[in-house]
Amino acid sequence: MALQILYFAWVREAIGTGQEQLAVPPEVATVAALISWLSCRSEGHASAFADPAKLRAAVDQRFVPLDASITGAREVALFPPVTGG
Amino acid sequence: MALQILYFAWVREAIGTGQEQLAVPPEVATVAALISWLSCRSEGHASAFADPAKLRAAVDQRFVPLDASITGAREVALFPPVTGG
Amino acid sequence: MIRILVSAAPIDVAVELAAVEGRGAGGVASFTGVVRGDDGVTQLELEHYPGGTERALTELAQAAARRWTLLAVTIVHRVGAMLPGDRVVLVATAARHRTAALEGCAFLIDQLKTSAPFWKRESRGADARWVDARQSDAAAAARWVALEPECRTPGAE
Amino acid sequence: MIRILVSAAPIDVAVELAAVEGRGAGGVASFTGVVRGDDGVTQLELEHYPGGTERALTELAQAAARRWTLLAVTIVHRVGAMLPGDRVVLVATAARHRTAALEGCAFLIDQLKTSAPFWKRESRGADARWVDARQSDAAAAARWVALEPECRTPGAE
Repeated sequence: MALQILYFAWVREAIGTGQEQLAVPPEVATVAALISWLSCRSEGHASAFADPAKLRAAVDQRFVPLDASITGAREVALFPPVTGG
Repeated sequence: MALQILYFAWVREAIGTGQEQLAVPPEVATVAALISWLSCRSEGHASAFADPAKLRAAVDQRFVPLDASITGAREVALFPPVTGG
Repeated sequence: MIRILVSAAPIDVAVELAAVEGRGAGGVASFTGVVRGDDGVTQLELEHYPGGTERALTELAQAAARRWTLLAVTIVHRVGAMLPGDRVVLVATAARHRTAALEGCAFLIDQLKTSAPFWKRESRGADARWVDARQSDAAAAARWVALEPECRTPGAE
Repeated sequence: MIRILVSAAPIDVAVELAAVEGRGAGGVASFTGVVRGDDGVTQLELEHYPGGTERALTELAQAAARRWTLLAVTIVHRVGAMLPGDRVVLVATAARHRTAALEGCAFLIDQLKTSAPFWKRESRGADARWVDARQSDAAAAARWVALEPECRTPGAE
């Protein structure tokens, strides 16, 4: 099943796009696993995801820790810590 | 020396005026003594000052406790606890 | 910059907040008190102590500006007759950072309730009565004393 | 009444506060965040997560409205390019009594800083960089968890 993956801020800039529709293998079951899997796609991905401690994530628009499951998710967003307000 | 005495809210209403200029004897040296002394002036004064616990005071525009001195003061205000804001 | 205004005119929040914002602040906090009509009040009258009021509010604003390093403090208090829905008071603070603005604003309205010479009279139809002071207001004002850093002397505050 | 708006348009504080006031409230608290230009910043850009932002802000407003029994919550956040002096965010709360409005407002801006998907990029002339998250913001958000009354269960909050 295709997963909608969104990138924001410097993650988006490093990857060069704000979103990708990807068929993610079922064994990629958590956000952290997704990040590892995505890192192999390009130098931009590898650069954006080099330090997972700097990354935050939302699954279907809800903030989650990186060990959260993505099974059944429609949309995963990966981004730096937020700085609004 | 004449002292300017101001009354506010229900104290003013009970006394029937918002201010009086009075020559206060020098032995009337504190706010509490002034209140006792003023109580003798009229039934309105007596009524307004019947329960000193319900009174607050300012000497020369500064809030003070009732045992504060009025020696040298130009203006004393007597009023209920404040209810602004 | 401290602005104190005690007036019978309606309070213009937009004008007041714009003036407070224009001081290079990162954050502006405000509190607006509004006349409630929910317990049958048809009119509210505010009496005050001319001269004494402005002095008390100025000293309060100066104390807040020192304690939180505020860039601007505005206190506008309406007096005279008001109707439910009318603004009674506006307190606004500006600071570089939000916590100073928010805390300074809360401090000012808590202190104003117990240390500025205003008196409210509520009318319900033909029946008018002076509002009693509330013990909860005294408690709210007192908590700021307890929160004051102990290492500060009053003079250095 | 909850109002959430994420928009590139300038924030009209007067209109927003008037709407919050008109709910029978006795007190309205607000916080406005303004772009500071004091450390050389010439432009600020705000990126956000369309859909995710509105969802996060709505849930935040609902949580505050429950916890403090607020009559109205408004959160307006600007996105896109801004200049020093421009308003970035407005949070406003209305309640019967002032403490609920003030605390709810402070809660909302503290939580928004750490739980709503916005990202700031500052420009100083030709040099643009993404702003780092601040540890002090995480601490400010966390203190509300510590302050939560222990007797309340999440469902009854």
